[in-house]
Amino acid sequence: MRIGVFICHCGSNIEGTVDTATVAKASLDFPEVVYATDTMYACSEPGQDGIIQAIKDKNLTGVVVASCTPRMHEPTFRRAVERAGLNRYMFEMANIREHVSWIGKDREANTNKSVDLVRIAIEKLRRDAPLSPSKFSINKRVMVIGGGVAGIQAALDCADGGLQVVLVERESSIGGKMAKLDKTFPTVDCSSCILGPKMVDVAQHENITLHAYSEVDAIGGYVGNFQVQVKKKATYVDWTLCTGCGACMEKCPSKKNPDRFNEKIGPCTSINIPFPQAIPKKAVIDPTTCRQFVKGKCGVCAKVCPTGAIKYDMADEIVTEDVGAIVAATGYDLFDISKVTEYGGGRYPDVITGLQYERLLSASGPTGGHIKRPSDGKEPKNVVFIQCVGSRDKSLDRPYCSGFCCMYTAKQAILTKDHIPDSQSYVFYMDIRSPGKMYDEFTRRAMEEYGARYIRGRVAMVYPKDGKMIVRGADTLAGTQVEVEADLVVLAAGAEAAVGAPKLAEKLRISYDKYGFFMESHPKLKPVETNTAGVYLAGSCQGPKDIPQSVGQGSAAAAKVLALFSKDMLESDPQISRVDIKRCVGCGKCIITCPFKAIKEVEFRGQKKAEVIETVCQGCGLCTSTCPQGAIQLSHFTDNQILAEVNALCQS
Amino acid sequence: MPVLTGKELRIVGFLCNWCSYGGADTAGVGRFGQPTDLRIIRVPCSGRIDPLFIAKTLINGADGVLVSGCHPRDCHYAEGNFYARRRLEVLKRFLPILGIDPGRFDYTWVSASEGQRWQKVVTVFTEQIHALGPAPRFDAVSADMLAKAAAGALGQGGNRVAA
Amino acid sequence: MSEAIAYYPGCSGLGTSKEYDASTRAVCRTLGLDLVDIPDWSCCGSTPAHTKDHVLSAALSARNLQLVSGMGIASAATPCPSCLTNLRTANHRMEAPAMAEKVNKLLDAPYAGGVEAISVLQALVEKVGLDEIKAAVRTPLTGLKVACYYGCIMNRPPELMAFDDCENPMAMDNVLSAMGATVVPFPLKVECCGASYGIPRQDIVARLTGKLLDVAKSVGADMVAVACPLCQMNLDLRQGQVNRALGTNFRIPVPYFTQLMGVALNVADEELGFGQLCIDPRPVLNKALSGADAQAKGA
Amino acid sequence: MSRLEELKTRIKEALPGLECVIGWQKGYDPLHNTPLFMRTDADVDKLEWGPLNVHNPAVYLPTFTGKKVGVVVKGCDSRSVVELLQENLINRDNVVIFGMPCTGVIDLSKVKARLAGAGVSAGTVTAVTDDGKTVSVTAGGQTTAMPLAEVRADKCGRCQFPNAVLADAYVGDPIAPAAPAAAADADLAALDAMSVPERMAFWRYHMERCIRCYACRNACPMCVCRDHCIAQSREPHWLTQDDTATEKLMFQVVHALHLAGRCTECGECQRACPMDIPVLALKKHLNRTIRDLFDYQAGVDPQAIPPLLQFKLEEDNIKERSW
Repeated sequence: MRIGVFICHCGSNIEGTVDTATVAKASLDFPEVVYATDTMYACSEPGQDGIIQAIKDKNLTGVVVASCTPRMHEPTFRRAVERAGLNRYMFEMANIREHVSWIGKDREANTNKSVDLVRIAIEKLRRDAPLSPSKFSINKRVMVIGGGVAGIQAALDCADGGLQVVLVERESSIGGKMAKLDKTFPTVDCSSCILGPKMVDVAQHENITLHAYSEVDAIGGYVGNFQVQVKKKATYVDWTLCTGCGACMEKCPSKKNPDRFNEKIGPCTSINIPFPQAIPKKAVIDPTTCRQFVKGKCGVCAKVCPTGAIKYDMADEIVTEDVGAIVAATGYDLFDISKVTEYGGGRYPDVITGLQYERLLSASGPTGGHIKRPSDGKEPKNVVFIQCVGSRDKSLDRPYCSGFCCMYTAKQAILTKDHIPDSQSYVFYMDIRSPGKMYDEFTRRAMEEYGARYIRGRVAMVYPKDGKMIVRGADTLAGTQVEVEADLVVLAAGAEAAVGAPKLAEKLRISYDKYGFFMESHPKLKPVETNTAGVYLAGSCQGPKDIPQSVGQGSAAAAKVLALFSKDMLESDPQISRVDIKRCVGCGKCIITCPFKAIKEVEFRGQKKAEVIETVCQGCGLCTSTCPQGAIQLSHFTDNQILAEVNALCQS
Repeated sequence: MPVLTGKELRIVGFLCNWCSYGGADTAGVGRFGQPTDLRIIRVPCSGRIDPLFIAKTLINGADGVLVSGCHPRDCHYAEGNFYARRRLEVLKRFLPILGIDPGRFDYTWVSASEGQRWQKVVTVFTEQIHALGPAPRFDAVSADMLAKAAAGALGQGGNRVAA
Repeated sequence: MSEAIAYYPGCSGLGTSKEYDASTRAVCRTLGLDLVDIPDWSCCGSTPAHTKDHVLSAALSARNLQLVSGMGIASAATPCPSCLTNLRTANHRMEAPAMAEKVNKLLDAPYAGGVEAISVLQALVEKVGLDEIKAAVRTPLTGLKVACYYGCIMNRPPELMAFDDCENPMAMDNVLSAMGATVVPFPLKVECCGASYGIPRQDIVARLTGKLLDVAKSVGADMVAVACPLCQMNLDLRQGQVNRALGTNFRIPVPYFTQLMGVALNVADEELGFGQLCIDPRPVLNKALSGADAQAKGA
Repeated sequence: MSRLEELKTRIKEALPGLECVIGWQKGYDPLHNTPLFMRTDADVDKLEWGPLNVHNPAVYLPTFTGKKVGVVVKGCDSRSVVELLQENLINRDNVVIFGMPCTGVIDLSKVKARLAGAGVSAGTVTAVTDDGKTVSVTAGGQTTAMPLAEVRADKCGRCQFPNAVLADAYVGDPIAPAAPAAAADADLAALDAMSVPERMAFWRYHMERCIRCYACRNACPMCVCRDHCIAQSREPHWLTQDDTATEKLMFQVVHALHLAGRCTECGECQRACPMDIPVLALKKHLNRTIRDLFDYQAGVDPQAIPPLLQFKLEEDNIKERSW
């Protein structure tokens, strides 16, 4: 091998504390190095041209650049050596900026350390092999998991882009949390008026297949070729026959069940269509409360159904969908307010969540849009809003800000005044977080035009007394204790990862944080990608988001899918594991541990062997450290390469 | 000129590319000053780190080895660090029976955003290795000790009194 | 029969809350919980010690824990939440080796840790158990409406006390429910009574205690059961002061929960010391019980 | 019919469907039994049972991949079979396990030491008898009686699995396990008692004696890499062929760490060592760690996944250090 070494000054960033000329000179003593120089900005156009020229002039077959972190410019230099005719993997970097020049001021030590880092890069390069990607075909269908506003947007954009879309929704209707909202901030326009048409578009779009009341059961395959098993839960109603007329709901004798769509502050029937604008508008029987199931006799709905759609013997059904990409848009759930015992949520009926309050405000809610408190149905005059319940609270293990609560609280304060002109709202807050277009103006309106009294401080406790809820807290601006006699207390419950999110993440083989939110590939530059190729994120499943952000992410995820599907063939990253079939004893330890199911057992001349599925392997190398005989090696990070680095460092 | 004699000790780091290597980058970007002893070997995932690499590094004369990966649950590859945690803990407990001070090896978790944590880890670990001093070398055991080993006279407390 | 537990009555148990001490001993004896006195126990240091010096405060408590350790007993129970706080704090602080060393220098015999300090309430719930307590009831407190008042330090700070919910504890509620009483939901069960401000600032105690009594009355409680000698004093002894300061007319009995348990377990009246309280609960108690009795007969 | 005869009958019944059945036979002198590969009824008649059956026949099973074989096991051997099954290194359908209760096997080095103490050479043994409690060795015309409890292998004194943990044909009534050992074995205890630098000297001394014959590896039933052991490969190139104590120690570390969570402590590595190097102590130490960390023993449950091939989101016994 003929190795060229380039030591970058990075202006004064490196040269300031590293003697690059000395490092270059020292490099010449290392094996197979035929050329070494220092260079002002290796990544600049002249810098890259210098590398390309040297490759040609000196017949270099491998290049080491010592400069910044490879996480920054490795792709840049790989492209450069490729332009000069080398394989892009015949290249290594030594990080002498972030790991050397920027963290120490001792020029002698830094120079010396840089030589060491160049040396291990050379030793690794000497054991590099040219790698080339392979190509495979893709299935241009996409699955969107979750039919909230983010999922709806992603599905519509993909469908409009000409893709076949499979939309999977856990509930019997799409719409998600947004469908439960009365109005939206900061425009105070009606939530169902702006969401409804989009839901109808989903129903009518010829490219969209909707599986409502369904969940993802299992996922196999890899980017371009996933197989997803979808469990269609039994609805006990044949949806091909159901017309959504609602006759069954009128006659159902079991009427007092907590209505999940109404956040359990209103009753519903055992056979139910959750709300008038539901898509699909089909009935579902809840077998845990239905008399036919619980008592074994009733059958009223079956008698009244004009189309004979009721099927008490229906069972769950699994359908398999083949898709090439998956968008996860599973949204969020609310923090359980009963965990904050001092506020009495769950114990006192008049302490409710913001989402429950939305249902009280909504004209299609259980009170027909009249604010009536749950305990006695009276119209409240004093309403206290408490923010950050389950947000920004380390003691509850919820240190993060849920982001949208400040805004919906301001909206609810405004709506309270609209509904009950002689009412007074109080808002206990920690800080007001309203960084969005027209957002801060909106919270100001709540205070200035609608007279909501904002009190900066935490509430210590809420307790009932003589038909009122006494809210005691601190006013940290006035430095006093305050007590408010409230008729109704609304807790701005924080957002949590959706129930079951970690399980879905494991099926998708994507990471999730300790709170269950899915991990994006890069917090700034890859916000809707994941570390599993072909799986994208939209909306609050990645972290709490308001509607505009969720919609934006839905479109962003769709754009990623459309870009992925713009090619007919995909290239796989060649930095993957490969099996030396002679050394493999077929024990399958790599198969057990592979996080991506990227290794399969094959028969080779009657013997069991492991084989890497190139398109699935993500290149983590867990298999390589698992295999005792070293039969499976991660290309570009082989045992021999790491051993060579170790040996280079341990030579005295 | 591998280490600056009298100033540095030989400390080798194995860092996963996605979290800890990025954390070390973040520390650099933030100019969080650190001792210069550590040399970092980049690997894709802490799960790639065969404990034998660490044993080999220490047996071959390194004074310290530091491994760092993504925090549990944050692994770029979903599970690699969970396997690594088990394997590295087993190794840490194994080293002393070979005659290697377990303080010469540590593993930890540092995310790409935790530049300050990385600075602290490197500083504390380097101090820890300097406190232990240069590692006794397997190929430089004293004749006196070898004679004791041959006579089956180790572990009688004699050496520890002398030390 | 449960294991033996060392018993640390605290200084109030020998003075202002003799009836708490006596009823605790009687109730535990009846339930088969073996309380063993700690020979030569000393004051836990109360509030003054830890305000002045953490090492001294820990040493005062550690001395007692060390004595228990020497008895070969693993748990010590105290009726007083303030003593409990000091004992548990000493254990917690001495987990730090540096602190343990300083404290042990002050002690005749070093304390190596390992003795768990719990409240009598916790001992009853965990060492005896609600089922056994319920089975031992002879005279159910049927018809008695009682508010359970835990005071502010019985369960707090939660990471130190590690028992029950710190904002809405239920242990005493459950015990008195098991006795047959009707436990009314009392939202202020962990609110401060004013504690030792009863001496320098009676106005503060009048306001805080007044609120407790007011809410207890509004939720329909016949009496307020307590578990803390200082709370008991503020609510009972100072009820007159409250009435004068606020212009109210409260006359709510404030017995210790152990006294009420004693009634239900048929402990002899003289062991329960109701006469030591300012407002004697017995008339209200008898009225409630006979009312229930009459109702039962009528039905 | 004696138990051994019954066992032979069972093997003969099964033999027609099997490539062979692995057991033990009398060896080159009365003190040494050696492995036996039974292919005919006549072979079966050579089968031996008793304290001289020191070898672990499980070591041969992976070499019969694809063929159906039988194996006669002591309790400890059965754990190796189970571990091989756990690791998918042999196929359950292709192995028939024959077991009998085992009361322990001798440690040849202890017997030789006894004989040396009595002034006779182990090379002159003419007869060995045992009654289940005492082994009597006749050498140089002189008979030395040795209580089995004193000359048996360390592992037998604390054996928790005297009966096969898995068997298709089991002859005799299962016997009770020994009391679990209260303290570590003497070899491990000796290492525990040393300071860390002393241990380095200890291994340096023994590694200098090592002749790098790989007998320890070849006798190990779990070392299935065989010709592909990384001790001798170039790709990957873990070890050089330099005859240094460092390289030899590294090989022992490779062997031990490759066995972490897999070793059933059958002791074959140490028994096979011609230099009597206490290499088993490394594995005992690792097994202690595995037990402490994961509450796990290898080769007990055919369905169990070895601890280093799995994980828990929250580990029970691993605590992250703080900085």
